[in-house]
Amino acid sequence: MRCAVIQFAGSSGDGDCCHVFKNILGQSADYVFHKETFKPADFDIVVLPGGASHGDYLRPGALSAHTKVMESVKEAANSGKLILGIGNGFQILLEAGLLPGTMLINKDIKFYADEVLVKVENTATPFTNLYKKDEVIRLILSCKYGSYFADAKTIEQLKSQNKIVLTYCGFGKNGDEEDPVASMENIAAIANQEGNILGLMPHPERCAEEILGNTDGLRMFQSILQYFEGGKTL
Amino acid sequence: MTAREEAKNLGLTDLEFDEIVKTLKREPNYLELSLYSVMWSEHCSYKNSKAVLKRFPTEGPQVLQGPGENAGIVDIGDNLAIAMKTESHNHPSAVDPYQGAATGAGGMLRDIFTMGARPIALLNSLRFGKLDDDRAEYLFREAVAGIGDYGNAIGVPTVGGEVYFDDSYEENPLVNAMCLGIVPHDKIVLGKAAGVGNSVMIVGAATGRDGMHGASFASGELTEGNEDQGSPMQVGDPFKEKQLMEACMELLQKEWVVGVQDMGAAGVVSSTSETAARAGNGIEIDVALVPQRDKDMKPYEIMISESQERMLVIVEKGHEDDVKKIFEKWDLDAVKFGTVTDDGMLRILENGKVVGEVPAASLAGGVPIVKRESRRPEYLDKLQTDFSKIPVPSDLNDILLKLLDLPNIASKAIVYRQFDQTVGTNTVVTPGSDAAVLRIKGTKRGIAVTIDGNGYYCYLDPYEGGKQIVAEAARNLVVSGAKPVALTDGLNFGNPEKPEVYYQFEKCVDGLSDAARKLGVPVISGNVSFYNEGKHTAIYPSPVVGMLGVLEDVEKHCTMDFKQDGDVVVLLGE
Amino acid sequence: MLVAKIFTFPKAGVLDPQGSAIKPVISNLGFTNVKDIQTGKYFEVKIDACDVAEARKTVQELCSKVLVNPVVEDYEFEILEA
Amino acid sequence: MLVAKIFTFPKAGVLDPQGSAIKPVISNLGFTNVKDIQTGKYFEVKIDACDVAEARKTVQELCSKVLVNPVVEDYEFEILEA
Ligand SMILES: Nc1ncnc2c1ncn2[C@@H]1O[C@H](COP(=O)(O)OP(=O)(O)O)[C@@H](O)[C@H]1O
Repeated sequence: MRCAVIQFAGSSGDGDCCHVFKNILGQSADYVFHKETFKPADFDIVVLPGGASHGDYLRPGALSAHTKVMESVKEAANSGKLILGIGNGFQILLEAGLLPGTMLINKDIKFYADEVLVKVENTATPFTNLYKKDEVIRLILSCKYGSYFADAKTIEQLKSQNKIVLTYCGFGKNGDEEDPVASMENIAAIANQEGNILGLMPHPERCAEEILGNTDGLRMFQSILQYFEGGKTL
Repeated sequence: MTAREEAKNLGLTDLEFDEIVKTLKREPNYLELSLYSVMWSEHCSYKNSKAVLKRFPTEGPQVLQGPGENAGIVDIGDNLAIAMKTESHNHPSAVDPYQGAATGAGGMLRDIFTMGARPIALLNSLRFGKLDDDRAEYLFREAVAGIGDYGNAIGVPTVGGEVYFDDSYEENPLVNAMCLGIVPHDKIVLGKAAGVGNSVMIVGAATGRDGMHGASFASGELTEGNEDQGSPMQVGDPFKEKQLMEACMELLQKEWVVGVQDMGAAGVVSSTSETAARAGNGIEIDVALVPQRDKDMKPYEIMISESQERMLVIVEKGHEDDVKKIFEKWDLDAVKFGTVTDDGMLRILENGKVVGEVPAASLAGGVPIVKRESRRPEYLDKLQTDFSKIPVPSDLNDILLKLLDLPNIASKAIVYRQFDQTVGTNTVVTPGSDAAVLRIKGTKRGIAVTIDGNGYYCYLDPYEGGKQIVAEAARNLVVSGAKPVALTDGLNFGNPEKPEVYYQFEKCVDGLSDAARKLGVPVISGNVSFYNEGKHTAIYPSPVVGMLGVLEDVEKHCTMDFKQDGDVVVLLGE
Repeated sequence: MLVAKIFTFPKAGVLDPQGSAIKPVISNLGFTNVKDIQTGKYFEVKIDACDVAEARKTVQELCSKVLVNPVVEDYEFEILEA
Repeated sequence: MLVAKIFTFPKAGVLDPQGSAIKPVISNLGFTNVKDIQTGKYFEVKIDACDVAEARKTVQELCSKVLVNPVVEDYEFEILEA
């Protein structure tokens, strides 16, 4: 499996994603700088990492969505390559129109960094095939603009096409804190119609090692690997 | 106006003015006076504290760089080292808590990555008035948001800190930031302008009129009138800083880089004079070459501007374009504006014409050191409390609940939840524990880090209070499974010209020193912030200590929660 | 040189968390006559255009491409001589 | 009911990080005639006031107490019939 990790101006999760693909999964991972381009054939999966690209100025993801590398990302997406956007990467996918909807500022207008409980709603994706349906997993959320918003029609579509992949079902270490985010339909992750693009707000790459106290995120990366090794079917 | 009167307006004393005339063998012009006024301010020169700071133990086999550089550096094994430092941003945070705290974190980060170390963790120590005071609540809320937004945007985790509320901080809050970075031994870069003929470059953001005289502002009490200095507040740009950090990390891999220094307080003048003085050289610069954001800036304004997200870089002659290329990639300016010389002078040109010329060493270290008067405060003798006379409460459960409800004791999750604690995937133990633990990728090792202070103890007994803080920090590390190896301090006190304040300062330093010596934990860096007083109140003497510990095997760290029914609970100590 | 003053604000039906957070603060301060507050963004853009029509076109394009998020924001603008 | 449209912007000489980050992106998109961009905040406030003079007073107080950070921001406003 060949993985591209995009380095936007101000990305900070790029190293974390590369670390998981390379050192934990033992796969090849290359950085692609936002001023560069690539061909769909160059990689199997493209990761848009977290961080505050362009300082989150204007709107998170808005400025990165207009960088040169995004033309290549769109091309790869259209040719069916896997695209994974995490945190700010999700926001970039939204701003670039590769996923529907947008992110609003958290309900309490504060940055929120803690563990969250999320429910796996859809396991028939290349990103979640190793989870069990309705399984509740722990991931780390770290964002200020994490409140998913879309118009009624889009929400209806996401639901009817089963494209809501993860939903929040608890906040804080014990999952009993008040919801600071107020995401529509509790959306934590969605996929596009074709199912090759996933955007998620929580960070699976920070929950992929025993020493960090949580390996629930590792299965997302293993799912991707499984998808490639087990013969691709979307 | 005579030069002497001008000097006085700029905050220089008669004694200092005489010293300048003696050094220059002539009267200084306005530009030169401005340079002296910021460089000889307490904030930059440590004139009130230098003598006392000598009491700190600063040596040990693990120390690779002690106090005097941008940050201290200590060996942690496996050919790796940790650079660390504490920095205060108290006065700016009182004026604009959001920007003040944010730029404090920003300056701290630059001190670390100028040394070639990649920042891996931030901590902070905060003191505000009680939360039922509206202004205190506002300062607290905004300072926390400012620290969070800056650190979160730049992608360095905040792994620990402390918050304390007390009336004594109502007018003058304390905002101290601490940063740690990791660097292989052979990649350490110092702030030295070595090699005559080498090129002096300014990189990063353009220069504006931000925070003019900020350094001298930080060296005066907060009184009405000086809250608005008539010059713009520095605004932080974490995005630019992140770009600057990545560019510097790339640059500092190159063997032709000679020295790097952050442009923090007193910007161009402090970075040029300090790097020159450390190398025993001079620097000649042309201010007209500095990229400028504002129109018609005067040479003195360019010299002392505190615009953020800038650095001074000294490279071997001929590599200027290589530097430009790296910074272009990160969309940043890099401009050669000077040269290292052998005459020890900081020579300032404007479009080729000399407009000022002073010995670099005199700016950087020539301030007349003042031995302040020290007097034991009377209140200390009135503190006798007979504890046997305090009645034992009848309902201890009730008292316990009341205690847990106090803002100073309650969980600080509301604060650290606003900080990204885990970016970088190194954080093994997150805030909420005694110390944070980080793993060091590529090794079995880990580090533990904590920041602690206790102003009230130091008020009651400055010497014992100082000792206590070091002991507490060390305990926090040890219970996490780490061996303490070095500390960095932040010394926050009132007006040192008051003998009682100076007494507190001296005694606290003695306490910190004695404990550090006893525990074998050298002081490798620190910061002094005086004049933390308002119109009505002075803060408690408030030193804080950031301490680093090493775990040979990070798997063997210990967390503080009870693990299992039936486990034995033991109380150690008296 | 012309100057465009552009304001964005939440579309009808879209949540405005900032506005909702400010409102109670304002009431607590005793501003009883303030009935509602909505927050948005402001941009001041200098445009090198021959006439207002050209500047209008630039602003509209700028807004639809970058400055405004059409999912949740509306905008207004006016164009003045610099 | 009157409506106040308030906009804030960085004081002269104060850095506008957001504006300077947006500018190069706009240029790259081919907006060559956009020479400068400054960012600020926009507030639309409904005020229950008898006349414009009263509304002005409210807005000024509102800005100096809550909406504007006088250390780094300036503001302007206009008042209209709702
Ligand atoms: N400003 C802060 N930033 C980050 N973490 C903080 C902050 N304040 C407190 N914490 C964290 O909360 C925990 C408890 O802090 P504190 O109440 O100071 O503990 P203690 O008194 O036991 O030392 C620590 O893990 C500390 O790192």
